[in-house]
Amino acid sequence: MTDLQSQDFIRISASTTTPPAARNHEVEVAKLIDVSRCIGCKACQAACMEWNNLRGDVGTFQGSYTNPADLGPHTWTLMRFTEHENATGDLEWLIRKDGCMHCADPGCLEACPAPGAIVQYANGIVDFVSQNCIGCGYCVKGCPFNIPRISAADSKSYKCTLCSDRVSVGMEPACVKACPTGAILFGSKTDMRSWAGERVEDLKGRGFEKAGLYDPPGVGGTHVMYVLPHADTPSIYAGLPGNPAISVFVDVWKGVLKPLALAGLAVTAVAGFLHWVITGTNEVEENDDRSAADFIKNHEGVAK
Amino acid sequence: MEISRRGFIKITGAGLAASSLGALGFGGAGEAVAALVRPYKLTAAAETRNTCTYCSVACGILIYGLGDRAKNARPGVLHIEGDPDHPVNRGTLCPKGSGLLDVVHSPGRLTQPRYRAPGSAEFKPVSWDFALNRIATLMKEDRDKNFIAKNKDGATVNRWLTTGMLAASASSNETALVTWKVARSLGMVVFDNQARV
Amino acid sequence: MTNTWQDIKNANIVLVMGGNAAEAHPCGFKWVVEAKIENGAKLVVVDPRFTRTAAVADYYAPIRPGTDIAFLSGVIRYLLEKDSIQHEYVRAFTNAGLIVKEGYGFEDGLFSGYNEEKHAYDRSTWDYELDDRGFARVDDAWQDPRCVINLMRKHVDRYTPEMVSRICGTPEAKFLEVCALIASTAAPDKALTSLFALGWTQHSIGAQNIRTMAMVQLLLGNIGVAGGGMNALRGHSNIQGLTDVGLLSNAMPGYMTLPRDFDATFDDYMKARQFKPLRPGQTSYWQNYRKFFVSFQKAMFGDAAQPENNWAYDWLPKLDIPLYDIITAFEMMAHGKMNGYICQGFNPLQAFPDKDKIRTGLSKLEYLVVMDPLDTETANFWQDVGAFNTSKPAEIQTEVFQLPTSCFAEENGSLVNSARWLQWHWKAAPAPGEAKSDIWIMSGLFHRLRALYAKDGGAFPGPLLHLTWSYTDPVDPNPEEIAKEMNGRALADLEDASGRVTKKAGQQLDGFAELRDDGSTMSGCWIFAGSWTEKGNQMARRDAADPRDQGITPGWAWAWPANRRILYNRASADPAGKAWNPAKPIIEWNGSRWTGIDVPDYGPTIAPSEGVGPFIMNDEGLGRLFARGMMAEGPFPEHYEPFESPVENVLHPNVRTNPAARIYPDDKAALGTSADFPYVATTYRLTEHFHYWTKHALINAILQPEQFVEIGEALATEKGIAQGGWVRVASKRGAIVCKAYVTKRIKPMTVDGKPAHVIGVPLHWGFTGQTLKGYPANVLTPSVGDANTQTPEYKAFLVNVEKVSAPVA
Amino acid sequence: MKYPEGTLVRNTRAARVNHWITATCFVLLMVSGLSMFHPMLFWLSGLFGGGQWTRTIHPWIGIVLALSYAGLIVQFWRDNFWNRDDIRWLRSIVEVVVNDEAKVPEVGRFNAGQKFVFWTMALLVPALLATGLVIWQSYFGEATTIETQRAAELVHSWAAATAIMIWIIHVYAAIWVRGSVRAMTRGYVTPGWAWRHHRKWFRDLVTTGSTGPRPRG
Repeated sequence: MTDLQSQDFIRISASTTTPPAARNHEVEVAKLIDVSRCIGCKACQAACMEWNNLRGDVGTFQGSYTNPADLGPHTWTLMRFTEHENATGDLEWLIRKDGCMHCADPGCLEACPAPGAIVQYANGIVDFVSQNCIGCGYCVKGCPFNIPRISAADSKSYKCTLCSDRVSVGMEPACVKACPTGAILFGSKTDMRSWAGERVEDLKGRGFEKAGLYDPPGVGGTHVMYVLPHADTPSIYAGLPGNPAISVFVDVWKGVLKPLALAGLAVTAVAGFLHWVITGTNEVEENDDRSAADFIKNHEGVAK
Repeated sequence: MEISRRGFIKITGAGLAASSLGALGFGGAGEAVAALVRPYKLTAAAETRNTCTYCSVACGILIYGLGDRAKNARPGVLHIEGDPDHPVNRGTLCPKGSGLLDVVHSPGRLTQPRYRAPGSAEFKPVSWDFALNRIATLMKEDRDKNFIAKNKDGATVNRWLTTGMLAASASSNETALVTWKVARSLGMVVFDNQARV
Repeated sequence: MTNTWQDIKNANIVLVMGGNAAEAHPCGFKWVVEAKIENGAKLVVVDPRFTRTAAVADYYAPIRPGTDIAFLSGVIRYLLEKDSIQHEYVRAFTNAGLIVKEGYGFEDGLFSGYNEEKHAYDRSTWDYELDDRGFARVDDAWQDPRCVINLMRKHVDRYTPEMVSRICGTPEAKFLEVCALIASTAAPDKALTSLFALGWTQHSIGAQNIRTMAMVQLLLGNIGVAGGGMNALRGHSNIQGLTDVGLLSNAMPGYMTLPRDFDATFDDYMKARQFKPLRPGQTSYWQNYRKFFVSFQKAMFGDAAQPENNWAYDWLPKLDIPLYDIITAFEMMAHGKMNGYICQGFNPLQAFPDKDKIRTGLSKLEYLVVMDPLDTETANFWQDVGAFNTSKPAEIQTEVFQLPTSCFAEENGSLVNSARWLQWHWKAAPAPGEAKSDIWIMSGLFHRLRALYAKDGGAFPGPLLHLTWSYTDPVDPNPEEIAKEMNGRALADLEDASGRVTKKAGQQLDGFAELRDDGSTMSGCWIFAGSWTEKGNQMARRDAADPRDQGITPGWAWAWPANRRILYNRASADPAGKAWNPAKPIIEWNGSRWTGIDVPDYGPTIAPSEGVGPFIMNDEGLGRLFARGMMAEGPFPEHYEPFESPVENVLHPNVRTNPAARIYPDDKAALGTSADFPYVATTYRLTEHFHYWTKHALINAILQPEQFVEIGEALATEKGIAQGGWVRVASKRGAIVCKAYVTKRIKPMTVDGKPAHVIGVPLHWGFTGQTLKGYPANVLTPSVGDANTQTPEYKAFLVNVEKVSAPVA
Repeated sequence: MKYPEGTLVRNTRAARVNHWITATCFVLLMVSGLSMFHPMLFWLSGLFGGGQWTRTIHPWIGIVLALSYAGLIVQFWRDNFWNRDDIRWLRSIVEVVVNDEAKVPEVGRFNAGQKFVFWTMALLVPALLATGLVIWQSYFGEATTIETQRAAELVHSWAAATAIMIWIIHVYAAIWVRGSVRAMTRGYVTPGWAWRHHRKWFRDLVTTGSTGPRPRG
């Protein structure tokens, strides 16, 4: 396969070697979701399903426009609707497109035990490679945004690929293209950040003083960013984490325990070996046999 | 299978590298990269310009068809997305437009004429000839019986009220004109479309 | 739409009222978002529900369904009171100064000339006072108490902010805030665009809703300018085209109308349609009606249409009533007065009011023909589907034919979008199975009928036997030839005044200006003349260049009329011919002709000094603040309550509802009162679905899988209804059982001192398709229509709601 | 099977079968677990038919191990009670390590080291079981919060690593102390072995006339 030559990935799950690093001038791409422009029409969801050939079950109505009710193996992006009454008592209908954030420091990748099941490309896309996925669900635990979903049918983990197939041929992701109101934009991360800056200014001018860009540093920044009218309280947007970071449990597990434990095992084994080299085995000696025999003799019949 | 010497070296070399790395726990990386990006599925699909069938924004769409229009390839619809050149939608589509593929291929698409006889509890497939002949006969019977050539004041009015028609808002202007011609040449005035509903 | 979709980006204020643009037209709505971002525009939404349009609005105000005229009349009053009108525009381009006849009056809810028995007006007093030359008298100083603006001022004086709030339930402060935003566009270089749809039309006073807003726009000088206009966001892909081609009971292609019984002769017919100018020198373009008509008859009947037979005038049917609308059709059906019905891509069982009446009507037919790509409820009306469609098939004698048709992806042709663009599309794949195009099916019926009549004779076969059908393949005419037929061609060599031949016989025409009334030209739809010329298919053009980046792309497809993108664009310039908004000119007078980025909607060489009004289709050339006799219920709009309303008409209790509206006795008996049905319901689309089609598309079924109604939290609490719990919503006509969406987005309003609750009923569910089965919203709706168009009153009616247990599966 | 004349029964047949079931499970769990724990060891998953199979099998083996270890607890708990001898034994740990066993105080059936292995495993196995269930994606992926699963994942890994270290000690001790392996394979030890390593147990057996594994009465 030609991809052996691509060298375009910068990180790969469960790998202890340095990935090819020569192509260090690739443009980092980003998707900017401008919540203030979003009408919650779900064109992105439809386009995602259509392009990626995903069709889940027809569900039921569950008291919200959020349909399906959650992300899933067939739902890689989802509009989440929140009816929010602001401080002045006015209603705001907060609508957030949920899906993989394509973190610069991806928790899923850190947690993944299967070599090559999760890849981070130089352009920033974090992609799952189903063939290598073992279905353990560690990515679910690694993700600070609760995105990956394991399919019950095939025990593979699924999430947004940022349409890596489209991006690889120079196109925008399907959701970006479809978005009727331009609430989803795509371009280089630099451009997206500067455009976000303009949008934030406009929103401040419209009375959203706390408007801001959501590009959380806790995960090294993301390649899916939000313009939020209320950037001070991201959680009102259907529980968007305020300061997401890879869980300390995952960090300790993968960062500390993994090497330490392996070292500990090695040390234990080596210690045993050295002990054997130095002291040798503990063998029964002749006088042990003799003493035992004597003792038995002395006590013959006593018990009976 | 014939393998050239160079090819053999490559295969064994790669195999050796992979297995030795694998032994050290570095395995999988090569395989993973080999299977990375899903191939772009439209590279050579036939592209047809069309207009979304739903609302009146009339978004330009690109229909991607199976095959390259070769005679032996039956051009089924593979994928539909927005036409980026279109000045109104500029490539965007709403959730309905983005799902057009599923209406083209809906299990609800009809594939043959069907007829339900009076009192029957089911449709039966029929031929086009049966259907059109029977409809034409029924129309003529009704028209001949109920056509109003003159009103009660004796004025020529030439209208037919007992059969009506609804025309389709999703059909083309060309369909519309043909429909108008046929309906009005019969004197039909109970005639409408979706403009009001 | 008077303007284009992209032109919305030029607006300073976008008013979405009477529609839900973001949900029904997301891709067109992008230009609203563009206006906000690139033009600093403010989006104002007035709607009973906090919709997804409201979700991105700068300002939202609630309104009780069916009270838009009160609201907008209040706006007019505000504009006049604050003098926030564009004076020069109003003076020059509207009929504000024209003097109305003595005899016109308005008292206690009724205009002059009402006939109680007929539920109709004698409209003769609703007109201008004419001078001895037959021209309307005018007082440019607006001093005469009978000039239009003064009568209007008096008419709207009752709509004080308190009154508006009392009728509409809109808090006074919110109403005034909206007024102030609207008024800000009275400046010559500011524009407001009005985006509306069925939220205004589907009322018993629907046409007047729109008229009221048009009056606001005229007062603000927002018609004809960039970023302005009255923009009806049409619902279906070719609903504009079907209207253009005249597929309506009383219509002919190009907005000509079928004769009425009283148009006994061709001369009678022409007299009533060839409007003479009502002011000196005005264009009054309908003076050319005869050219359009004769050319059309030549297209229909070819050589059989001759001067001797008045161009086959009598071969057109005449109407004894204004129109056989769908409410009348199903009234006739219910009384056994119809035998056959053909539904071409239409699902009346779902789409028409009072579903039970529709089902009963269909059951009484001898035959029903349904042509559709999809399996529709109408084709299956006789099926017993339990509560969703209770029926006894054995008792229904209707013969039903279900004919499979191709869909958009499987045919060539043109569609007219909301901005009047004719866009050509191409076939991508063959239709599945034996499905055939509508053209093939209509041809098949035509040939069979013609053969039967040719063989056996029968009632009045002339028009059928002589209908032109000169297509290369008469069995399956190709759309290209039909498109050329609509454009029209010369039937003989055409000469100009100097005797020079401008078109040879057989050549395609360049535009409707070439049409003649002597039989030497033909055109199947005169407004489409120019769409397929000798240069080829103009509808297939794909040059997206936008010269001023102002949303006008003259090389993309082709717009009727004459490739004009913005209607009334003469009004974008002041009387002297300079753009009102120098930053966004459309056309300007350069000293010898009108030039700019659009085709002038005006004589291209008529100098400003000639004083020709910009509204060239109107007899007086002016925008009408006073409608003359054009509207059934009055020359000025007046607030009438919906036929089912929770309150009295506080303005005139004796005239509660539209006095000119027609309602059949059975339908009247099926109206409920607020005692039994205390809540106002309104029906609407969700953005995830398109009517009853997309429930067949799996993707859309996943996005909105199941029926629900929207109920405010206050009412839900009062009724003990849980989020997602089951409810039964009933009107006098029927009931639906579905889940409840308890929402903060609908709040009770205070109407005339009492709380008014609104219940939202999305309309997409039925018993076919991929979604879960549900009920059509029209189980609930009343069978009463607008007095002018008979558009059913789907947007305001009464229901009751109660909590129920989940139905047994 | 008969034990050779003059030997003492160290482990009954049931105990030995139970032990080896546990041991097999433990090894399989260790190998499969390590393959999912550290990428350098992912190749071990090949022994199970690949990553998916490893992930699938691991928790089921875990269930078997937990049941099996419960059996060991039932069989061995009485002889693993802590007593004063154990403290004395521990004080002489240096002598133990350097094989100078003559200077080590007498102990019963199990010494403190063996008891340590027994009890830590008795704690770790339930811990591994409990945390393992929490992170068993196929069946319990939705049962707890993701944060709980993260904590469980950490505890599971730590417990497993600890258990493996103890296992290494256990295995090494068996190799180091000659005769121990046979005690678990064939079930018997020589009187000399018992005298040398578990003299109190030996005395009890002899004085009660028992051939093991427990004194009579």
